[in-house]
Amino acid sequence: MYDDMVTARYYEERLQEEYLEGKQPAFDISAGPIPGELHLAAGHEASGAGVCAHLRDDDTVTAPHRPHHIAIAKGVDLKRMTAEIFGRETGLSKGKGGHMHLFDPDVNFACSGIIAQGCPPAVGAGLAAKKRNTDAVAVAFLGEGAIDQGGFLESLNFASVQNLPVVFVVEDNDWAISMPKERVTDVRDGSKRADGFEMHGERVDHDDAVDVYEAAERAVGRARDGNGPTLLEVQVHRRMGHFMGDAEAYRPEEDVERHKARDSIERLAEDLRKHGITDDELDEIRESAENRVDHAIDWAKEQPEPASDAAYEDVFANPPTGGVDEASSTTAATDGGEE
Amino acid sequence: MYDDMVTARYYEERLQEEYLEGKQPAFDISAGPIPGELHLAAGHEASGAGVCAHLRDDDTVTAPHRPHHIAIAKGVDLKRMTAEIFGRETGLSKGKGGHMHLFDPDVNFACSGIIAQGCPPAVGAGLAAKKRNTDAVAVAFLGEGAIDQGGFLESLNFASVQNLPVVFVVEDNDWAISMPKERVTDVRDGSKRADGFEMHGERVDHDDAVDVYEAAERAVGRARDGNGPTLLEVQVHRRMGHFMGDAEAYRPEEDVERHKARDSIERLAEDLRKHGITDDELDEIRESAENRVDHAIDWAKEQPEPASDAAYEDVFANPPTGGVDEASSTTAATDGGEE
Amino acid sequence: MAQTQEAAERELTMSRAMVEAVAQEMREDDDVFLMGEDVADYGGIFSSATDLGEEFGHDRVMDVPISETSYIGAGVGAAQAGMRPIVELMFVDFFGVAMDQIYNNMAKNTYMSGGSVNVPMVLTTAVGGTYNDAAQHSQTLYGTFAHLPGMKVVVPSTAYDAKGLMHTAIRDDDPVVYMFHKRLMGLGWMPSPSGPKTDVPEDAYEIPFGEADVKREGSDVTVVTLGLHVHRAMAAADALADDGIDTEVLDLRTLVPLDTDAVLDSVRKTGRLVVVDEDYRSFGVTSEIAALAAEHALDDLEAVQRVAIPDVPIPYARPLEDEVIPGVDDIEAAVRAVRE
Amino acid sequence: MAQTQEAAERELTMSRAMVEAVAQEMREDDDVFLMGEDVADYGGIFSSATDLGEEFGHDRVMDVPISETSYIGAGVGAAQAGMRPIVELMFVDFFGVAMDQIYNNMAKNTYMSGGSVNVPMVLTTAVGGTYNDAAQHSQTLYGTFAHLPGMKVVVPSTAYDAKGLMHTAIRDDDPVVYMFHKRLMGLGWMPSPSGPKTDVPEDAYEIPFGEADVKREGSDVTVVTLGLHVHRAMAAADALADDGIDTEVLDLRTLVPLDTDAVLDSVRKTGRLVVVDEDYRSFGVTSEIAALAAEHALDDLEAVQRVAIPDVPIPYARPLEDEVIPGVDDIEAAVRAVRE
Ligand SMILES: Cc1ncc(C[n+]2csc(CCOP(=O)(O)OP(=O)(O)O)c2C)c(N)n1
Ligand SMILES: Cc1ncc(C[n+]2csc(CCOP(=O)(O)OP(=O)(O)O)c2C)c(N)n1
Ligand SMILES: [Mg+2]
Ligand SMILES: [Mg+2]
Repeated sequence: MYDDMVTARYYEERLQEEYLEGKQPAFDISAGPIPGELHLAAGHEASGAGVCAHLRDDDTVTAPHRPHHIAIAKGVDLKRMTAEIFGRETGLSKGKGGHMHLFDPDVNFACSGIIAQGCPPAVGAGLAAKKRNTDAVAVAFLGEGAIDQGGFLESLNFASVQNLPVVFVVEDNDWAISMPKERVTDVRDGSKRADGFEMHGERVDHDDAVDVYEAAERAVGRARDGNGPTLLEVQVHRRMGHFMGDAEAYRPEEDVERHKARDSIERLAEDLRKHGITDDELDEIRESAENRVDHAIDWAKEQPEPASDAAYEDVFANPPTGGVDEASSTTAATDGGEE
Repeated sequence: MYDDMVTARYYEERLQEEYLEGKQPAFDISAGPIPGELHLAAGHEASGAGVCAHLRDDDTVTAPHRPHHIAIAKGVDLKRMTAEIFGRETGLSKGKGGHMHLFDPDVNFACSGIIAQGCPPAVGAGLAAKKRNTDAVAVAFLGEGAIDQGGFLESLNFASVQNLPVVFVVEDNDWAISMPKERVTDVRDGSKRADGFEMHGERVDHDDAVDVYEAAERAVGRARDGNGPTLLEVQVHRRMGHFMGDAEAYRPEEDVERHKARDSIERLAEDLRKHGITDDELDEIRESAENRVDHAIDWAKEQPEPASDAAYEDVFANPPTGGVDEASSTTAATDGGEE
Repeated sequence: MAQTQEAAERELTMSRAMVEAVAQEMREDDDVFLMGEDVADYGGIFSSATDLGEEFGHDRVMDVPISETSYIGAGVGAAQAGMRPIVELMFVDFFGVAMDQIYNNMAKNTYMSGGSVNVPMVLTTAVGGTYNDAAQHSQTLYGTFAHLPGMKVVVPSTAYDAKGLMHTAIRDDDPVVYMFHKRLMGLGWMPSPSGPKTDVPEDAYEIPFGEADVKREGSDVTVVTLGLHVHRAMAAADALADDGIDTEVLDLRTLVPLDTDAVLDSVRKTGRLVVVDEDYRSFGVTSEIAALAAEHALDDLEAVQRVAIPDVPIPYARPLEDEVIPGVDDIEAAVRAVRE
Repeated sequence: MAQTQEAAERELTMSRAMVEAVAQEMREDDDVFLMGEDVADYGGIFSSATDLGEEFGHDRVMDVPISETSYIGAGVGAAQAGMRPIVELMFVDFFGVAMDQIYNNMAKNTYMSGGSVNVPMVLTTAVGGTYNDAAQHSQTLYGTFAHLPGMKVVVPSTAYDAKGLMHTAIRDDDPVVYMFHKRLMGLGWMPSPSGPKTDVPEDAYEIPFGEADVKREGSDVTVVTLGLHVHRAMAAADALADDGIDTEVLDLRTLVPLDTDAVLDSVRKTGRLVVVDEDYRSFGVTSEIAALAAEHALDDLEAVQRVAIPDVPIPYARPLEDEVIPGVDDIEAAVRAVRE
């Protein structure tokens, strides 16, 4: 866990640097080495690590728009994930997906950038496991802002009535972009919604990694043993803006301070020290994580960009042949030019 | 209430006769005087009547695919509604809407034939009332099969967090077409879902009209007094198939018997007798209702069908002018021919 | 001998043919399963699953809650996990409650993953009007689905095609939207025209996607159409033949992939094109076919007309619905018009 | 005097112009209100509501839960109750979670009620790519909305049009889908091309729906386009002018209603048509415009080409996105091609 958490934190610090390069002094979203939006998860690490610690490669995870800490904890290939984020040919998706669309079938990891829409596919993975009589489980991660979305609520019911091996993990960081939780729902403890579907619900009121780990152990265990789904909410923190470039004008200074004050990584380090892990050992974990990250980023940056023709591939696994579209070249854009 | 209930029951008996005319001996959905599908509500009357008894013309009601008993209780113009169902020019919607799309702005009644999709517009009517500082309320009716649909669940949250004057009325008739409730959800008492949104929920376990009336009085009162929304579930009965033509092969004979055994209209009559209403008085109510219904149906059947050109009108309240479409006549169909 | 003959000449309704393909694939492959509303005991409101629940049980022919986002999305997840779900959206008109799963996940996950995952799923759905079910239950929405990339779109018009296309759909490694027209299914309570009931081989067979079917050869005018309107076009062609007008009728069968060659070859031959569709006219199927002809066969093109729903919601009353859904007469009129 | 001059010459970004129209209408009419995600304090992720929350408070500029079906549907209900909601769908790409409310209620209730109710609502939404936000955040979906009847569809390309079309939209008694291209808004963090920032009168004014704007007259080739691609087409026309090719550029401005006369007049004049669109090519906007020309101006038509997204989801990496989103070069090439 500690390893995953420091890896995720350092990884995103490095991504942030890279992302901002070429976007200074004026922030231009389409400049610099990393394309598109970037949602960083500093303050969320305990949830990804604490939950995924119980998962095997054949367990499925779906993540939302803020996926890195979860992907790392699930064991997604760090180099190919980084290459994907940099939009390179050897990326997980050959540069077609990007940071919100990380897919790694080797560890059954997938994303959707649409709020709550990772839930139904996770339920489907649980359904497949049940049908095939394996003890694999599926976990859907989402933010607290996503719990008002129909796709999530419907998924609770479907998972419950079918008694599927699914865990829904709500990362409650108090904010959905600029909207504080209390502005969009009256419910303080999102896991209460489980009751209305006769499902087990539980909330961890802070992000002490060990407590998250234990709650997740119960939830994943329940799923693996055929005892049905769980809705698990975890209080996490949002140490940064919603996405890179978010000036957070809407957010009180104190709130940022409060979120930064309690750092789950430091707390876990303290816990570990109490259990006899030495500072040297912790440093070693951290350094080796940093090396791995640096290496992945260096590697990714050396990778070639995809050839423009690759844009036409992979629409279908089983592509149709023929048709005038194939011959047509009028759509082959080279450059927008005016921006 | 009694009046509305006997009107609704008799009305639908008459519609049934009319509907089947021209569909005998072989049932052909496109034959006979009434076009399209027909969903009858025998066994649901107590819910429409008990709830709408508390509503004024400026209160809004949205109904689902099974709307007649609700429309009648809300005071929708019976003649124009009937003409609409017969597809006539003087119908509520000039024959464009039909039985699942009854709109009567005079009493703020509307429908949607899509499961649960009447809920958000009802919430919007509640929002308008709140913004305009009136004490009007809005009521959304739906079936128990609709409570697993995102549009309903999202609406609970929105109504609750905005503290809107809205009542959701779930008519639980145990069935969604051929699917028994327990096959599609683990929750027995749908009103429990209110908890997950910090909303008041209540269930009436039978359809004694007086009990429905009293529960609805509380719910509508709460809304009118600015105390927020309520989720009210009412056990009703399905005395017939889902739609006309449904042979109910999936449904155990005993279940049909059980549903028919407890008739809310008879029970209300008994209650009324206990309160000193005489049989003569009840008969009088019934006869006058029957007359009104017969009259409405006779009237409707005399109404002209719409001219085919009317199909091009009413797409917009404020229609654009010009364009080649207006001149084009290639789409003017006269007759399919082959069926 | 008698048996062979029977097999060869066995006539099925489109519903029976479609269900037979599903049953055969389910027998072959445990990964194939079916879910939808009212499929288990009812057998599908439009008989798209008749008797399947009985043969395969409720685990493989699953009734689901009325929550299309969750169960269609569950289909996507199960497909990505390697199963081959067939998922039914009862009426295509309901797509709006679940479109995100359909077009943003089912259709795009293959591409967004650079091909590292794929989604072998069939989404079946009932389409079409002609029985006065009004604006929320009568649409085909062919163009809506064909416009968005990543899903194959199949529209059978006969029992023979229904079976073959279903086998292909289930075996295909990509998401396939299989749109069956209610009026063609051969339902007891909604009489079909005579065309869709055809001989159907008992053994499994595939019909490749992207191959239009020339239902009738002709030299004067090309009519390109699909679904129910194949039969209306054939009726129109018969009537026109009496007047010496020789109409070629092309059944597209699949919209994605689209058999552009077949369309263009026919247009180059006849020079006159009528496109007939039961979807809304503008920005849809008829637009695409007419545009293709203009882009690629302009020199041969002498006239084009589109016959489709005139950009109004589908009205309820009979005279109104008859007005907006193209009829045999309308096709005839358009064919005559392009010859002038 | 100085003031008049300033007013007349006041340049605004598209975002400022759009917001100004909303603010003016909200001052005039208490029934106008705005709801959407992150509109109250953030002012809209793409600055579609800057400062409105401050001026009008959270009751009239409402943040809503991330539950598009409920709040867009609430807009429909409020509009039917006589209010004039402006409702924001943050990215058009999210339409799939709420399409039923949009196309089955908002767009159809007027027709299904025979005109007895109407839905005076504006649905605003951000569209478009060019900043590598990948397949679920870069679409325009122009064709998807224009295909389905009952909603007007507006796509401004300049600040002047953005304001005028917004006034018209809010005052219109029908549902209007107002699609603003992120790249045109003039956001600090996403530089616009130079075209969209224009002089904008301070007073309210309406631009009627259904009137295309001839951005540049020309005699050789007609380019029909909208949104961002108006500016790309203008850049292409400038480059082509150097080679003596005289390009006419038509900005459709609204897709529903569509100014078919303007398209056909121009095509009849030039005989050569290029249609440019940032939506998927097939079954969409380019199909419709090409089909119109073929149906109604075939005699004058000498060549047509379509330039649009080649029926693939929008990829992430820069070279891939550049490949699929039509650029100035692609427009130039198509114009040259139709002259051959
Ligand atoms: C259906 C849909 N609506 C809106 C969005 C835009 N959006 C992306 S992230 C986000 C906020 C999510 O908040 P939360 O779920 O709490 O996750 P967090 O960002 O806090 O981790 C929104 C509104 C979206 N992607 N999909
Ligand atoms: C989104 C959507 N899915 C499916 C349907 C088809 N459908 C119409 S009524 C119905 C069953 C509804 O059951 P319930 O809500 O219990 O109401 P009841 O018919 O029992 O009154 C179904 C599935 C629909 N209209 N809309
Ligand atoms: Mg959050
Ligand atoms: Mg029911």
